Amino acid sequence: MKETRYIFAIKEAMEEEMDRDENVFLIGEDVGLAGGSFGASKGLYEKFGPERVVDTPISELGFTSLAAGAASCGLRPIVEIMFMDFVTCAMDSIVNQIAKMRYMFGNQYTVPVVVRMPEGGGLNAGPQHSQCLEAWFAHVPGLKVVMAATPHDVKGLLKASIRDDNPVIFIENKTLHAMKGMAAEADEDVVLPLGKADVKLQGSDVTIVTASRMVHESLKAARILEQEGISAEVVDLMTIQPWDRKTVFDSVAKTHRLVVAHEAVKQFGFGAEIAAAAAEEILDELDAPVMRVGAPFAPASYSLEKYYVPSADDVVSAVKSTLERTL
Amino acid sequence: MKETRYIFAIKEAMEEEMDRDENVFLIGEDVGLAGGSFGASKGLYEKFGPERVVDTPISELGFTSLAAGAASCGLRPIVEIMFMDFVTCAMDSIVNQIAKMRYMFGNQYTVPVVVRMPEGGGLNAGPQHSQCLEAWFAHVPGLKVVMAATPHDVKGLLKASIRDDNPVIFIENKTLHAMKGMAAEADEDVVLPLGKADVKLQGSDVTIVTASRMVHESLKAARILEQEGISAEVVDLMTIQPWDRKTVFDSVAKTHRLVVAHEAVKQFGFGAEIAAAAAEEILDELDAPVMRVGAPFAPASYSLEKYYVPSADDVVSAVKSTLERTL
Amino acid sequence: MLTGFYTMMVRIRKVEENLMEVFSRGEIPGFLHVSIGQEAAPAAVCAHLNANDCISTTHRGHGWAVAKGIEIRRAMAELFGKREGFCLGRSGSMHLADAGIGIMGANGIVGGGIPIAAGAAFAAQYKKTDHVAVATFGEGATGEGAFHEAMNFAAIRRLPMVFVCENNGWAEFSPKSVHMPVESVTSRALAYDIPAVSVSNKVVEIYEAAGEAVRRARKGKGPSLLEIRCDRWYGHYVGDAQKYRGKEKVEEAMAKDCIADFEAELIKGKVLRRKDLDRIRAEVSAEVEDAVNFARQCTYPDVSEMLEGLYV
Amino acid sequence: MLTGFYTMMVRIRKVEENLMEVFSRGEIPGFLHVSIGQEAAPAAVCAHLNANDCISTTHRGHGWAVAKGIEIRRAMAELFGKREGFCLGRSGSMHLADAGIGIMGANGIVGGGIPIAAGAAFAAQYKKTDHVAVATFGEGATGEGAFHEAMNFAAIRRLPMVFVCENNGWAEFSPKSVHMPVESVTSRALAYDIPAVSVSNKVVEIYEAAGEAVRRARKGKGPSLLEIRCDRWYGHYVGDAQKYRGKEKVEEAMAKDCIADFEAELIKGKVLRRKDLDRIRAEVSAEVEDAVNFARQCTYPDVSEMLEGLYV
Ligand SMILES: Cc1ncc(C[n+]2csc(CCOP(=O)(O)OP(=O)(O)O)c2C)c(N)n1
Ligand SMILES: Cc1ncc(C[n+]2csc(CCOP(=O)(O)OP(=O)(O)O)c2C)c(N)n1
Ligand SMILES: [Mg+2]
Ligand SMILES: [Mg+2]
Repeated sequence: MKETRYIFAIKEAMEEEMDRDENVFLIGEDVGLAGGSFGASKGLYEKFGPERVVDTPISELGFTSLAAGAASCGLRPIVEIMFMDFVTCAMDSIVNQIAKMRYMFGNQYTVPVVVRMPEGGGLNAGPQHSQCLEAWFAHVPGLKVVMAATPHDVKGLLKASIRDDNPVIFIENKTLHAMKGMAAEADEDVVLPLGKADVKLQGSDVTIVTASRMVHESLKAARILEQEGISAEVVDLMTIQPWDRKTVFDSVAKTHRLVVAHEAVKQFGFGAEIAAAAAEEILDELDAPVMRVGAPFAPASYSLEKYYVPSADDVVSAVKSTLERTL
Repeated sequence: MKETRYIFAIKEAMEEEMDRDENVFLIGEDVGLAGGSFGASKGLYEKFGPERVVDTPISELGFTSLAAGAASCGLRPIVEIMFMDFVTCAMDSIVNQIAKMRYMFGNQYTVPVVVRMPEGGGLNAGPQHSQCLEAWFAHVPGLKVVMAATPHDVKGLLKASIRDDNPVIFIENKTLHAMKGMAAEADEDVVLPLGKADVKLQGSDVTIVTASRMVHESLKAARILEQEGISAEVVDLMTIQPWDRKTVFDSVAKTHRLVVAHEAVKQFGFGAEIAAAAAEEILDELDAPVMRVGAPFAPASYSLEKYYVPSADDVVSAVKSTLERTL
Repeated sequence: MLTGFYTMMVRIRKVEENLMEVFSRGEIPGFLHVSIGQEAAPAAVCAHLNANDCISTTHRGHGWAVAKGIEIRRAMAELFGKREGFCLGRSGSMHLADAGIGIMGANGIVGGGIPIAAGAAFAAQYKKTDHVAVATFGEGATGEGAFHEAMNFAAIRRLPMVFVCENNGWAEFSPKSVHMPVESVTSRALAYDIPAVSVSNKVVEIYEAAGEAVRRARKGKGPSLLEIRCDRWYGHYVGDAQKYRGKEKVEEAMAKDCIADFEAELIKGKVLRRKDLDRIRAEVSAEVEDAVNFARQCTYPDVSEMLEGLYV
Repeated sequence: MLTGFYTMMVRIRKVEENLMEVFSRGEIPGFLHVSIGQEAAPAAVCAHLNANDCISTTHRGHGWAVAKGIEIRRAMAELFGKREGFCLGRSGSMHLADAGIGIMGANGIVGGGIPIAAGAAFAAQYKKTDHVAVATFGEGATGEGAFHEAMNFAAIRRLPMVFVCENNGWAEFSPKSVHMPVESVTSRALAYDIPAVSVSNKVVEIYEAAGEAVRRARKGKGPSLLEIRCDRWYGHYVGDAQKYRGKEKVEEAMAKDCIADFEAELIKGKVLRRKDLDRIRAEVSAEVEDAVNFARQCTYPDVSEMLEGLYV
């Protein structure tokens, strides 16, 4: 283990996997010479050359489908979509092609594409550069959807995603890019399992299910709540599709209260699925309403961003509200 | 009132609104000379000419954004996307442009675009021609999402959508196109309110919240359940975004049991939001787990379609399961 | 080789004639788009390809799958929705694929397959093989952004591929003039500096032009575009009465038959005799009927197989 | 007219120089893309437009908004994120818009605004007015399907519009060669049979070419494409050190200054004297500084306004 940053951990994961398997390559806008818009591939072009670190014209649909074709011929593409908002241009590729190629063609193909993209606010980049759209992908059979909260996790999860034979939507968070933390060294080769949640903090009064940046806000909330004698358990889903029902349900069986927190707009976000599954499968365990934390139902705002993106305070309120409303 | 078919009711709604307001026009692939792939615009080209019934090249992104531009200049476009699956090509237009233009430009514009598209199975058209993706749009602030179950409703809701100054995603269902039923005449000018659910059947033991084709399966299920002494209330949401919390919650306050049924894949579908809202806002009213009915987590199948799309039997099972599991 | 062309064209025609028949009888469900009248292009182009070369095709792709060498029995089983089909009966006509011989799959999304073929070409270049990829599509598909983005990338990276456009003058129910401001798809290629030729629906002419393009790709000289000017005899799908087109235009199209024309040439050139042609047609008929019977006897997948293999 | 060009170019430059300064001081957040070195195109093209004509612009769109006549005070307020801004402070630099004078909005999605401008042109045609629409974009944007689909539709329907591409040789951090297999964007227009010309970064030359294109559109003769070969002085956004580009190339670009060149011409041609230029620059400076001060004094929106007007 060593200290690094989230963005370097992404680079290391890609580099280690490219070292390990010559079929792994990276493709996207400005990933090559420039080392990526957020610097995720800095140095990879110099090391692996233009064949394996592929700069593209501005054409998200085209290069994502190209990756699908390359994957079905045995390569293992990592596609970078510069901002998650731009994935709207590649939805046909991801949803009608990548997600379906294996199943639709009778399992003849494996399509090991990883589509990386950073989501969320934090840069005051406004309505078309701040969205969190993971719930869309989680609704599409054939895809896996991964979200990483720390340097350690992003490295281990990205390595796992690259090695996975299924298509993976790999969601980073722009505010986390600069985050410092420990991550595994190359020779440790830590590969985290997809579909497995991580209990980031043990607690007994309420379960906070969350992912990505909101893991940190939830942990901050837990510290605030602790002052008031409330013990929160923080479950980082890490994979949204398929999500780890056992870890979540076990936690709720212990705390009997559930809050789901994400940065995406609250309505129809992934919190809805977690809450609905709880209402369907473990209703008897719930002693209080399931509260959800998410962004307000509006596009992201340039100058009101700090009020727009959900924070620890919002998590605290949700927890208190579920406690107050205990049945 | 007169008897008609769902597909004719769509045509009538468009025709009446085009008669009423010369700024209304229709644009899409083969909507003109050919009268629409499913015949929704038969006769409109002859009546209104190629300026107002606009055949396009195959370019969903291009013509949907074109409609956005036209709308912000005072026109009222109706866009036809031939199959809902193809809307994947126009997501940028709908999500980053149409949904945001008003808000993002400081309310300077109104963007009254209606994007019509038929969803669902029933034609054995396979994985890329059968999807139900309404949950995506319901997650996007700025859009309204409407789903119509009967000839009467499709006419009244489409007229309302065309007159609404907000962008509306208007979802039809391919199996309903041929459905016969009563609908209003032109001079009755029935315009149904958006955002208002319709209780299609009164009942006391369980509330089935549903929309589009599944309204009919739910009604069928209610008849089967009646035989066994179970009284189901069927609530047709009609508008998914914004959905009618009052009607749904009032019904659950009466029945204390909730089932949500849609044709889309169950996981992360609109049922999740309804169930989550119930678990958040009216948990104390719930006497039993909230069950959801939706398609299995797989792409639509060509030859197994009849098992793939959810049916009345699935609704019956869900209702029974919620009753059996009463707390 | 000429006999090979002829046999292949007849095979494609027979497969689709049989499909139309069983479809009309309700034996197969869904949508069926036949390419009758357009058999020359797949027969000619695929003659340059081997099992390592990839093709992506469209909703109107039976001919390409057959010409690329798909096993007709299992293709037929797929169209019947049977588990013995190449896609386990899950996908039918619009998604025929055989990974073993580079049939990357028909695509129900217009233009969808074009960048996917570019991906195969990219993989060939990446692995430093001499394999090539062929994207097939109609002139209507050239309206989609996917076509543009794939052409642009292929030109920039000099991908080993051939863009093959069957310009049959119609996209669903509307004529070319609704879709293109230019007469020929070759004009589209100017935007990317990709060499392009347009040929008539004659198998030998197509063969020669395709040979040039495939050789160019194999040598690492980059992509080409090949337009085949052809006619769609039947409607967009089987059951489409083509009212929008007019009886005369349909008859005009049907008067042009790449198979009949080629027969006449073969006889005139003394390559084959009338009775050779008859024999070939009979053999192919038997082969295709066998496939239909095979498909009939296959079994439907079971509902328990619904989720099988969705994830690896 | 020449004085008008000069004043406008200086106004654009001053606005952006001020923006760079306040941005560097942290007074405005987010991303800032300036178009310094590219002032000639908006000044020249917009001289042909009136308030009924629409333009769609890009992330690098300040110059176009200014040239189209945006009120600089309220534009500045928007960039400062204040509620007095055109977008109520919600959107900032990447989304400047003024519906009242046909500034349909800058777009954060590359290529996104091109079909939107086509929609404005469609509306003009639909309403039988003689208004025109102008889509502005960079050469990088021509890689997107949106560009292709809009060009195709505009050509087919002969929409009254002009496609204006500022080819500054860079798209973010990569050179033109990564994005285009052709030298000039005019080659792209061949795919649609749209007339296209490429001009240098001289304001009068651009003005003449644009006049031709705008007149053509107004007369109902259809769309044209105009490429302006220009240079981006600074990085992709303010703060980009342009390491990928090399100091020499940057200096080379900065040596070419459409404003300085025009000044020299004006003086040589005895249109304006040195002191006239000085006076204009001083006036414009005062105007822009006033706008900055105005923006500083404006108020931030309140969180209670977050959902206001999302739906009508
Ligand atoms: C993205 C998308 N849009 C629309 C359709 C509907 N559609 C299917 S085939 C077709 C026409 C295709 O025309 P062309 O490319 O010329 O091929 P042809 O049918 O003539 O072989 C259309 C519009 C589709 N399948 N996918
Ligand atoms: C759909 C989309 N993809 C990528 C980006 C990121 N991006 C912003 S500007 C830009 C380069 C644009 O280059 P060009 O069109 O030449 O305009 P210029 O910046 O040179 O003015 C890119 C890739 C984006 N905003 N939208
Ligand atoms: Mg065609
Ligand atoms: Mg540029």
